[in-house]
Amino acid sequence: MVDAQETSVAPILSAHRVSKSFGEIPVLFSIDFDVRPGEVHAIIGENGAGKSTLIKILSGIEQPTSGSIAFDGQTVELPPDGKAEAMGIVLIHQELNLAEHLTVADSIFLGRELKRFGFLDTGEMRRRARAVMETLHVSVDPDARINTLSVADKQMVEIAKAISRDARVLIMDEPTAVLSVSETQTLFEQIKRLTARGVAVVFISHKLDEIMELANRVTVLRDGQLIATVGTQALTPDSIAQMMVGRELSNLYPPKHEPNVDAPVVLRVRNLDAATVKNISFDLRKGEILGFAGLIGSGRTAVAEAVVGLAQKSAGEVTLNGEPVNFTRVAQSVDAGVAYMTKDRKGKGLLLNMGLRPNLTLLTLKNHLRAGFLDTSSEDRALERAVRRFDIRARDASVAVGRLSGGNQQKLMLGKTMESDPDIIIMDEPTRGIDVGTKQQIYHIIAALAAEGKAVIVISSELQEVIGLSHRVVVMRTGRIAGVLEGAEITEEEIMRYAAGIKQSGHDERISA
Amino acid sequence: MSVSAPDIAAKPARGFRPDLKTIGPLVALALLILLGITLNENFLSYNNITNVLARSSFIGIIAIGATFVITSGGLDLSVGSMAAVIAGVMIMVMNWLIPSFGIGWSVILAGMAAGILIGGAAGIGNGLMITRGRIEAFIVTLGTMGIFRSLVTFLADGGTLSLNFQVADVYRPVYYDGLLGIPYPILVFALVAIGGEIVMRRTSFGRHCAAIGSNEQVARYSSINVDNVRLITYILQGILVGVAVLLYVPRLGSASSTTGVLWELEAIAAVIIGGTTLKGGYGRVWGTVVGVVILGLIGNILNLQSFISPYLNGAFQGVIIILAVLLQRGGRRD
Amino acid sequence: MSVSAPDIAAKPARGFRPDLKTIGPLVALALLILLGITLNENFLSYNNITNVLARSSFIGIIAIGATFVITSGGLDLSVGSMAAVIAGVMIMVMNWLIPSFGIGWSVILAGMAAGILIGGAAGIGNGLMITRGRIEAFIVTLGTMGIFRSLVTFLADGGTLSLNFQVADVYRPVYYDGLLGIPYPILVFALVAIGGEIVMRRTSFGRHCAAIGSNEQVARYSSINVDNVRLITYILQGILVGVAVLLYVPRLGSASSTTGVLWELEAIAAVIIGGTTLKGGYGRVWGTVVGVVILGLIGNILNLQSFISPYLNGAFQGVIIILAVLLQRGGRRD
Amino acid sequence: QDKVTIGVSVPAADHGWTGGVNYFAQQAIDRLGATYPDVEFVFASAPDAPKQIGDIEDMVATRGIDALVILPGDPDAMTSAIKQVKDAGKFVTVVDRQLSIDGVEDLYVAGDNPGLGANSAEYFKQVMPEGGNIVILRGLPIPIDQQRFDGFMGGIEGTNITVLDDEFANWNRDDGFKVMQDFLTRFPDIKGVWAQDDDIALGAIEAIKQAGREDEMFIVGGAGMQQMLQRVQAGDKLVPIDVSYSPAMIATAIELTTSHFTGGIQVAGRYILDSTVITAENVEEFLDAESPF
Ligand SMILES: Nc1ncnc2c1ncn2[C@@H]1O[C@H](COP(=O)(O)OP(=O)(O)OP(=O)(O)O)[C@@H](O)[C@H]1O
Ligand SMILES: Nc1ncnc2c1ncn2[C@@H]1O[C@H](COP(=O)(O)OP(=O)(O)OP(=O)(O)O)[C@@H](O)[C@H]1O
Ligand SMILES: [Mg+2]
Ligand SMILES: [Mg+2]
Repeated sequence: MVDAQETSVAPILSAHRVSKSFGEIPVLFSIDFDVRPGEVHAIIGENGAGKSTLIKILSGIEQPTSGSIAFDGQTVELPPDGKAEAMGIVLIHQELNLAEHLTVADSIFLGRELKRFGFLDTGEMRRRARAVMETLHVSVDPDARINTLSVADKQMVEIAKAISRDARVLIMDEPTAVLSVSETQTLFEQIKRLTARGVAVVFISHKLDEIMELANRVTVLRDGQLIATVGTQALTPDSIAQMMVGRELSNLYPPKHEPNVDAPVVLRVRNLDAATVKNISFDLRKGEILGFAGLIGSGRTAVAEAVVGLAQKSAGEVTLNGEPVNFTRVAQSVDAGVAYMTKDRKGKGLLLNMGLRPNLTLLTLKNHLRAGFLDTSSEDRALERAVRRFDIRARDASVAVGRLSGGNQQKLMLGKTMESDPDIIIMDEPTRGIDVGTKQQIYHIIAALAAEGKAVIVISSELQEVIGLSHRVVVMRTGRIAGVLEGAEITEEEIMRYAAGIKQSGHDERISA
Repeated sequence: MSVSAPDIAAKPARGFRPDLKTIGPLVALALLILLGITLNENFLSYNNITNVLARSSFIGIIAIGATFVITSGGLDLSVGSMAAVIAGVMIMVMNWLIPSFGIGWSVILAGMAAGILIGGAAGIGNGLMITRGRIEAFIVTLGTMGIFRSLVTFLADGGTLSLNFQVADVYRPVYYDGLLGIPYPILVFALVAIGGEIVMRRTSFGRHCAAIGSNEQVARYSSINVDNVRLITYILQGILVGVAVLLYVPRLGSASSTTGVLWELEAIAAVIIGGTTLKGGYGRVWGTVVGVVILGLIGNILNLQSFISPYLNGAFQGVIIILAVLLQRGGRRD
Repeated sequence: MSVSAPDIAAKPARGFRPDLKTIGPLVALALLILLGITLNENFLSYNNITNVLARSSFIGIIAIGATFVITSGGLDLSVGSMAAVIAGVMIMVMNWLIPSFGIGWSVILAGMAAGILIGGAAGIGNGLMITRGRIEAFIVTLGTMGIFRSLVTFLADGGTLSLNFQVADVYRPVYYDGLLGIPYPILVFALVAIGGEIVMRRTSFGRHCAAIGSNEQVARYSSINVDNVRLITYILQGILVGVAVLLYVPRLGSASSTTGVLWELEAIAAVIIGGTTLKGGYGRVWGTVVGVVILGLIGNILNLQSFISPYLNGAFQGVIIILAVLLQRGGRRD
Repeated sequence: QDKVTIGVSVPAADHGWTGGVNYFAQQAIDRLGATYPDVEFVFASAPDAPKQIGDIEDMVATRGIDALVILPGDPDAMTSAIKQVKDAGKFVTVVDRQLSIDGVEDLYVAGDNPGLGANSAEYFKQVMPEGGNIVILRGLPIPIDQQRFDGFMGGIEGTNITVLDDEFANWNRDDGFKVMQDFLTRFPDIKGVWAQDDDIALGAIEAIKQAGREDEMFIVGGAGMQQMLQRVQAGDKLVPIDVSYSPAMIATAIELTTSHFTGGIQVAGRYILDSTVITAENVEEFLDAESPF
């Protein structure tokens, strides 16, 4: 992957002794970083290590407190607000950064619309939008409004937006966090195509196998300090993880203790139909971790939302501990001990303008009432517990949640969901944007919950995660259950076969290739 | 950089910026008071202060309701017309009950009950159309603003509805008297303000309002019954308009098609001067109180001097409103 | 192991809802026209139609400006007072130039230039306070609303500013005459509407307005100069108010402190009836035109019948406004 | 002699007539202030009743007024507040609008609203002895309007004059224009228009001119605005007369109140200024080149 020839190429973009503080709080300490044309340079580090801050500085969104940036060998001051795009520095933000009212084509060309005779050339923009979406194997109507798209499609639009620009440096902040394997592969093909053309790519991900596959060099940050920049060939996932968290990281996944096959079924879903899903049936047992795998948009979220009453069911029944239930509002499912954690933390999970405390307790405010009034000290205690349990790192409790690093937002949302002390927990992409160290913690928490006798559904697009955690795996495809895997069947290949429609439950023979 | 876990929660919740934002309206208020003192030695007199506060109490009570509506991302343009209808109907009810109840407090209490009821009902109407009908709050309340205004004109037959004089004499003290030297309107305003502040900060309802105003989806996913909370804010607004009218009727003893004109704008202005965000998500009741007092003082100060042509009163008001908000936004960039 | 996902069903981007949303205002308009026809046989007469459209043209032109302001997440409450000031100053400028220029088009053209300039300047004022001063648009324009209103009262000395009669006679045809039987105000309104629609849909400025209104941060990161685009929307609004006044002055030849009262509310209502979102992010100019015509027809229809007590005009208006929006939101749940 | 402070409170200049009130009040104040250095005036104008009450409260509490001259925007709503000023021992002059209880004011200076309606009706009867169709443009739905309207309707009772319809034109030129346009669309035969206010009438005139029907009808306004009086003087067929209802009555009231303190004359009682019919014959008396109204 990496070769000597590449190291001789001069860097196109580099940072020299860059430091950054937000107010009094230092976030980056004297970082040196560079990226060369045609290479993929990955940045890894724990949540809050300063990765996003560093790439914001590299793209002009933030200005460094001290230090300098060089572009094409010239020391420059990058223009703010994404104007560095004109120089060829293109950034995909960590959080979705699309205007919900605009269409896909509008979004892809926002800020650099194509014009003819001074007027927008909408036909051409639509055509090019469709073309670039096609190279990404996404079939989204260029005229669809962003607010009708799924999170994954939105992410693909972001990627399309970025690769459709004339990038010389393409910086991607966790672009794969919401993507499943196949979308990730498509993205990697495109990245490879771009690097082959000499584009420099900076890539952030918490998925170490992706780093190993894609990156030429890796820079490791820890607590705002530069730990090392090394060629990928010299590394193994384990050694990267160790550099990241500063300690040996053994057994990412906790040992699976065998579920009790006689354990009572706590959640039974039969023939459930909802907006985008059809004929869904499955059982969830006490103490079980049930994985939901499938391509993006296969309807896993839709199932979860229909079960907890966030979306309307059109048919089918749900029984909880043998009792038929019909949740029409989330409050009912929460009261019944079923909690759902959304994958869309920015749009549905957290109030970005508010502090940690109101976010943590929003779902369970009534547990913090004393004589009918909110007891803030009880809320503070809850926050303290959650901060300790989920290792949430924030400057202080009043900082707006939108300012937390992505991973810490995710941990806060996990804390929020767990506050309701549910018996059945449905987690939608629970480790989205979380670093390996914390991932390990979360996996252990999930396993411990199951061991305690709770039941957990994990919806995840990360196959490794589903495989590493689940006792059984439901694979969905285009709104239906394609198959349910158990024990030794749970392998990457098998899941993908069902997910891609190569295999269907009932018939074991290949339907098509 | 990041603080270790346990002491996050303990840290003081304020930085520098929230401070400016917090004290902004207070600074504006202090400056206005200084201006008042230099203009007239009677400015700080007991009479003047109680006058200003008592007459600000109607708008004040309404604006406290508006704080909740706006915090949860809504808007109510109908409050002024609603006040007129409530006043009109209250007066009609009282006049109509005199033959059976006689002159006295029983008539007045019945009228008060009617006022609060109508306020609540109007709030329910607004709220249902907005939450169940899914029509923009601006449109619904613009519509009901016209409807209420017409209704009072119709009830008054184009003229004025006047409360029977003897009843008015019994009722009058509710505006003009007080307890321990504090006029009742000020007391009621203070009670509503304290109650509002507690509800906003110390109850789930207040928290839910802010959550809904901040992001409706997040609120829904957090098991908040968005429609109900919204509905309640409009009902609360209606009831508080009713309470305000209970104090208004003994002062004016009449209602006509001009009663309460433009109160909605004044109430919204007070709310925003007080630091509540017009787009929702953040509200503070005490700020609204400061906003109301600022607006009340502007009018008072204009009467303390003879330099500014009365034609330019509106300009003075406009400038102060902008300055008051500029003070709290000072240097903020977000 | 890359599996392409071509058979993930392409979700239909459009369902039934956007359609209803699109034709909603048109349906409301059609129903109103039907009502008008049944009430009066002259309703569809050339005279009546041109009357209604011509007198709706001021609000219409202003509302088209408001469409841009609102689409980009702003608000301008000052347009009515701004119109009054512009009209007042235009008249003063024309009267004052007569001695040097004589009676004739040169005076009128100078007055027109002054009107557009003042409108633009007022827009710059509003826009700068909002974008550079970072004060809420609601507060800034509420403030300038008071300031402008005061100013015209002051200039007119509480009374009415009247254009010199001879100049007024020269100027009159601009309102009352037309081309090919279409009065000029309607022509100007149509031109502004077509221009506005093109700008909104076919220029980056329009696109940027929607982006800013939808998500300011996203717009900023897309290297859109948010402040400038915002500023331009307010300037455009000011200039369009100026254009509207150019047509208003020849109609009555006067301006007073009552000129343009509540035009802001009417303009905003038209914009929202037309389907633009009050919180920004989505706007359509043709919808605004439909909204303006709906509002114009409501008044017209009320004057064409005698069933509804004039006391209830406001109620009728309110009901229609709510219904018009209900139609387009019909059954929507989001 | 001690210094005397006189408070003057009027409604805001939100239409032509109140604009005139503001103008004449300020003029009188400037003039009298210059003549009598010992008299200080405090002037305020308010857009609604609660604000106007606030104004007079402030005058008592902070400006130490000895007398109050008030044109109450909404007299019913303000009666008790004005009574309080009286009870505090101040001299009270009420202008134009009758309070809802008697005996509060020391001095009452007013126009005659029912008279304005009745005198106008008298003219209609005179010029339309055979009867005919008329339309009425009303002001705002408030008592003054009702008084004028009742006065007029009482006046034409028993004649063959048919009122086709009446609509509110809000004492506003723009609305006068709109309503008249629609009346013209609706009614092919209109002989007379009673606008009861000159602002409304001026708007209506433009609509009539636009329709080219100025020869079919005449229009009667009210209040004596200079622009209308000039038309009367010029013998405009469309505007044969006007009916006076001068905003200058406020000046009269201020003068009378001032002379109560400066002239040693006890001034009290009721001064009702007639709503005179202004015709080409007597229009000279009412013309005043200086007046902005
Ligand atoms: N605008 C801001 N104001 C204050 N603090 C900030 C701001 N942006 C980031 N921070 C803080 O800077 C630190 C680094 O954040 P950053 O987003 O760079 O982390 P990260 O490495 O990208 O983490 P993650 O993997 O979770 O995305 C965090 O402690 C965060 O709270
Ligand atoms: N076209 C659509 N019409 C109605 N609802 C939709 C549509 N597309 C998605 N949804 C709903 O939006 C929510 C989230 O959709 P999303 O596509 O993110 O999840 P999903 O289809 O369940 O896929 P995944 O398996 O990736 O979770 C679900 O409740 C789904 O029912
Ligand atoms: Mg990050
Ligand atoms: Mg009628």
